[in-house]
Amino acid sequence: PSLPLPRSFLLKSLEQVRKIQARNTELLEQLCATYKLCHPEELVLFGHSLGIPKASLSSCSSQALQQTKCLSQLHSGLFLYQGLLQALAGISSELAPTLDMLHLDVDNFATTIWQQMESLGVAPTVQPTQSTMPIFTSAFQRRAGGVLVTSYLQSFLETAHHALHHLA
Amino acid sequence: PIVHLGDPVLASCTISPNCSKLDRQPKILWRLQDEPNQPGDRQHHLPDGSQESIITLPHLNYTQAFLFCLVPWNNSFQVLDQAELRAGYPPASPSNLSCLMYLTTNSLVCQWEPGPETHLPTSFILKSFRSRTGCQYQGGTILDCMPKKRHSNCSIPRKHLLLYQNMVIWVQAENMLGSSESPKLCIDPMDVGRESLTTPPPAVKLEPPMLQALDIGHDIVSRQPGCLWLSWKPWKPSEFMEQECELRYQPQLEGANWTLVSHLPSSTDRFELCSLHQAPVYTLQLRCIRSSLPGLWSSWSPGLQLRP
Amino acid sequence: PIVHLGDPVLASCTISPNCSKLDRQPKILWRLQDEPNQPGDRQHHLPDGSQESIITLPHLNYTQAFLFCLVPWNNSFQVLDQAELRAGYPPASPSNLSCLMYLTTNSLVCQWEPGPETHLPTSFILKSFRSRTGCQYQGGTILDCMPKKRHSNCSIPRKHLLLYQNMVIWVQAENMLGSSESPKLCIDPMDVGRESLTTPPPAVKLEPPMLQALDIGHDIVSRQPGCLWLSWKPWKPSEFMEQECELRYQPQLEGANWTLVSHLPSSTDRFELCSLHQAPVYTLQLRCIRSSLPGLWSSWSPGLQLRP
Repeated sequence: PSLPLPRSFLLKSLEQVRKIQARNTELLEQLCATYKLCHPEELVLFGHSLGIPKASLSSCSSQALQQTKCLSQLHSGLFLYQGLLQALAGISSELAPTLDMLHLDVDNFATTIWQQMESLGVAPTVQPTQSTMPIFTSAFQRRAGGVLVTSYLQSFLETAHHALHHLA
Repeated sequence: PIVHLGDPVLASCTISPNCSKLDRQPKILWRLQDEPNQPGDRQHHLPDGSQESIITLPHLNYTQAFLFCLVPWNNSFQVLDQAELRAGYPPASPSNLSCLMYLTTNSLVCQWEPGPETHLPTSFILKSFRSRTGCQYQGGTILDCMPKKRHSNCSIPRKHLLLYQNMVIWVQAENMLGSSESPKLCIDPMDVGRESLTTPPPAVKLEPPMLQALDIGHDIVSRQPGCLWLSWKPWKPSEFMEQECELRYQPQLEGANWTLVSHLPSSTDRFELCSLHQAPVYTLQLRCIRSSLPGLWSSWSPGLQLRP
Repeated sequence: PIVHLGDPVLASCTISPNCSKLDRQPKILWRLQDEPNQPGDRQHHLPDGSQESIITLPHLNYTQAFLFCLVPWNNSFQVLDQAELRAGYPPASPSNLSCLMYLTTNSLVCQWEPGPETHLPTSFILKSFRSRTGCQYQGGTILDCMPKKRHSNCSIPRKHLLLYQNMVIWVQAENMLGSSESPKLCIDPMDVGRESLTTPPPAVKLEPPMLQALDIGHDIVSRQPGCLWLSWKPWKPSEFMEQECELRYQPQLEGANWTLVSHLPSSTDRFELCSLHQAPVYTLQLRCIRSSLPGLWSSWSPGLQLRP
């Protein structure tokens, strides 16, 4: 069933995705410039060992777009990345400002989605609770974790942008 | 004591009986600021033997003054006590509240007109709470933003803002004689706040785009007479916003008019502008505005002087 | 780890046996910064079954670099860990420590030369303790003054200073490879510190006095040809100091010399300067110095152009 998604919600969401993408790219570039950690593909094993999760947007793919489930996945994915970004706190003084802004932008976008779901009456009755987060125990783990989380978030946002564009 | 300017002030001064240095029935006098000493309206004994003098100043026309209580002693006057009097007005409602979202500092800066001088220490607080579309709903309070002394603006840091959601914002003024509030604004920090209860609403502060001539040495660019190749890109912090731009150009001639080209994309590597035959040099400027979502035009980019 | 630039660095990387995803005997590799991957010097089993690789970098010539430990996996290389290497030098002794007492801000501002670049985070602290004449005595420690980042000056606020008494002051520099100290100064903040262990000593920063022509309309002043009437007073914040001043004047002519009048009082209402016949306009300047107590000359007052 298609939802009566207001055009302003879709346009604002698209802008929020682009805002987060820009900030996310900035953080990736800073991680590379500051710590020479430029290749997420070299950290796959590291990601497995720490159990860094990826958020799914299966219901947002253009082939099988289900609006309500897509919105719900979008919100829970953003909620997950909020938690992951928070777990990276203390990454370093140079990166902290960018990380804080990214966390705020993701938090605000999650609120935009949640409030729209509420307006449409499709929001779950209870706000989601955060799953257990990986624990980063060293400076290297926080930096490498930062690279992985931001690269996972980047592809998540790419899919979200396509879906929202499709809906707009 | 603080009173309305022009209102009366009543004061009393009491000398306890065991004040030995004074003669039995000292004549209590009063002095307002530098005015001559004057007797009180009435002086009488209190049950405990103290001497009390009472005075009423009918209209206090000083915004700030000291009222002295004195007694004659050894052919001089001795000050016994001093009261600071202040007079002024309750604050009028602050007006013209407007806000701008600065993408570089990520803060919402609001400013307002404080209203006429109150002559009294008056505090202004920028208050706000979270809301929803239409601003009927009252969500959590956002921080009380305290402006610097004698400043009529305040900056709400990013971490207190919920972007893309509406918030209600207003200014509260308060002094000892009363308080007042400005009209409330319903705004989305990133928006022009269509549901604004009053105008002018906030807007994102867009800086002008970067307009530049294409490098004519560039082989792919064939130079037609009377034509120019341009390229531009939006102001970096606003790149995530969908924007459209407007170009204006004018031959460098006395009293020449601007010609406008509207609905241009927010960035382009190659844009050809032709039929520029009126003068050897043209001045070009570009400005952009958030497209499809509300916004304010950026100011024009600095004038670019080019030879077609 | 932090080493002297050019020194060797030894590193080890260990893979625990229960790292299931890797094949039994993974070949541990190393990468310094962006250089190509290289094997360790030695790789062996540890008693607990872990694999350990050890590498020695003979000369670390980066002042800052990352050393990666990697293993091959699914035809890519996986980073297991990363260490930040830093190399540089211990700090040289800071030099040219000098201090000035600012009467307006009532603070003692000292500055110094930090010495050659150490390539390492190096902290500088302005340290001082109270003393007596000759600075042999060690009294209470005054505050450790921390300069702002990358600044080679620090300001000791008035409340920490004991004026007209000697204090010993020096700069300490420290980083991970060592620490050093500047030569010690023995100073009286209000003085030139006669007992200074080294030079240049501190001094009170005197601003120039206020020199002005006397109002010639003034009836009491009879105007002689070739003469000028002047008045001056010292810089307000230094008025409490006994001072003497020096006047210099010069006709506005090509290559004219200054003429000097010394040992003038620190202020005067009426000073007549005569024999000014060489040019229609003269330039005059005044400067003052603390008299009878050590001090530095103030700079010259701004040039005053007058017609005798």
